[in-house]
Amino acid sequence: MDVKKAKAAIECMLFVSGDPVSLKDLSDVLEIDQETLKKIINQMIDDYKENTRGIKIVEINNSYQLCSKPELYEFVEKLLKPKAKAGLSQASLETLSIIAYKQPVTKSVIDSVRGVKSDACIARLLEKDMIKEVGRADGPGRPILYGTTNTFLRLFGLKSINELPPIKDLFKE
Amino acid sequence: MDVKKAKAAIECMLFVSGDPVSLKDLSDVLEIDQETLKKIINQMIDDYKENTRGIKIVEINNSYQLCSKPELYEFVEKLLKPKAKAGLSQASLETLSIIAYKQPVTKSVIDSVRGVKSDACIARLLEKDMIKEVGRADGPGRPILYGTTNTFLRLFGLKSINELPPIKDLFKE
Amino acid sequence: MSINIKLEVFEGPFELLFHLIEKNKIDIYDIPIAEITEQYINYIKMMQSLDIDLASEFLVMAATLLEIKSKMLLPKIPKEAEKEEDPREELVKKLLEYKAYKDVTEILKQKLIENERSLCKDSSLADEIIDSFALPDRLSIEILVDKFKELMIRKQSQKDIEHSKIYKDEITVKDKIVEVLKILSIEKMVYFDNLIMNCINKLEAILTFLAILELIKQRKIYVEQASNFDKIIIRRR
Repeated sequence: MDVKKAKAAIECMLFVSGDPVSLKDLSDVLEIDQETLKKIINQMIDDYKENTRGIKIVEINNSYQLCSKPELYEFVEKLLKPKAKAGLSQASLETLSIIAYKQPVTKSVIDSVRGVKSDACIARLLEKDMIKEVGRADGPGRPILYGTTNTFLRLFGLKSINELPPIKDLFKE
Repeated sequence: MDVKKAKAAIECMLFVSGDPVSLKDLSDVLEIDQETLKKIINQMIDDYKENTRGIKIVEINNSYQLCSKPELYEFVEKLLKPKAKAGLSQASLETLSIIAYKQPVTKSVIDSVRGVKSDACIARLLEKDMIKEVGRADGPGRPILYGTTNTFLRLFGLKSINELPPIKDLFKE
Repeated sequence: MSINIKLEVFEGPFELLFHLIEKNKIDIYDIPIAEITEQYINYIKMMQSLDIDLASEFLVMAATLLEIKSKMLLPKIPKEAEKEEDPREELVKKLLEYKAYKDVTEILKQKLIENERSLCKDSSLADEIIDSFALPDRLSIEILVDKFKELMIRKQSQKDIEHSKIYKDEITVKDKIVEVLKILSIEKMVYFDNLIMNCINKLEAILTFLAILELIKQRKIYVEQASNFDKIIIRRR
């Protein structure tokens, strides 16, 4: 398959899927090795930068997703009045940071770092699909462990959890 | 606004909307008269014909919608077929499971359990003859009640709805 | 006379402490605990006098601060002085950890503002295409049942969280005062241990303790202890 057709097929698949599509799935469908494919997608990411384009490709956890360009948000807002804003309170954002850095993490650990109960924040973050249950901890009651989602990565513009801004190492000081 | 930016904004709005957007709405948002706008969109329709593109703009009744290119459908099919192993999309399976266990049930109950609108899923399940209308609930608006069909029983290998596996042990753990 | 009160609302005790530390330009590694404790308790009193609902965590922190203060007032036993442990250490560590997360939260917030204006499509188009494929002759009932269980669990955990929220709002020191007085209206005396043992968690135990202190202050009860380490007895006055 030539590069042009591959690009068209990728755009088509990402458009239909809506959700992120993994590099592996794209590679399987197109029968192009992952390395070559990655180069093609990176070219596409550049192509989308052209100022006649209103969408872009976002990389999340080795998957790709089509998203609208943030600088055109004003038009979308005028047309659809979407509930785009995450609408998270300072408390929810703090809770989210702790989960992002400490994941997988239990509610009681989050509570102890914040010094207050985080139940309501956790409920809100679950509802917003920013976090999810990722398992159960050992120990009494087998408490739920929380981790962040791909939605979290996308909304914060992170390719993976490794791209989180560095946090002060508390135990080195 | 220059034509380039208008094109980007149009692509962006059509992408986020998903549904057809009327020429009038686009014209209102962009503050470009409908005639000029129509010319720009026709240019875009040409731009999309380029063979690196996987999507196109379709005109329906003076409205515009982004669609995937039909000649690339084979890739979409290859991508989604493995996900169709369960026979139905995750969303439809969710909807169907609620109808199976809670029948007769209204759309609003289904929506509240799933946390999202289920109109499209219900329509497709009706079309596939997996569910049917079984009556009307009392109360305001007399909403439609849904239940499963004989086709449902046959496809899931059940003699009757009483053979659905019990789920009451769910809250024991 | 009109009084203008500009009162900041703090999410939790750490936030309030940080506010005090910053306001007083205090070195976090050398907190003048007596001063901070006083300011902290004054703030809580002000909140209470304004009838603002105070999360019980604020009271827990007040107790912690008082404990640290009393430890620092105690003369050091020479033997222990060698490996001198600063009673403030634990608190400082927690404050620093909280601060670190607060700092990255600001950075993340900026990232969110930049990126949340980028929207994606839902998967309804893919769902539609998947549903358009011909149905196989046989569908798996297990998958259907699992889906339903998943939904029910999701719903249940949402409910659990709602319940615990209500529970948190429910107990206050006032409730505990009423409870202790009620017990003493039936019984002549009650052991302190029993009151504490009946608490279902640490928070409730602390609230019970604070309730007892308040009742002593109000001269409604008195406590006695025959000798060191004996059971503490609480009686009606």
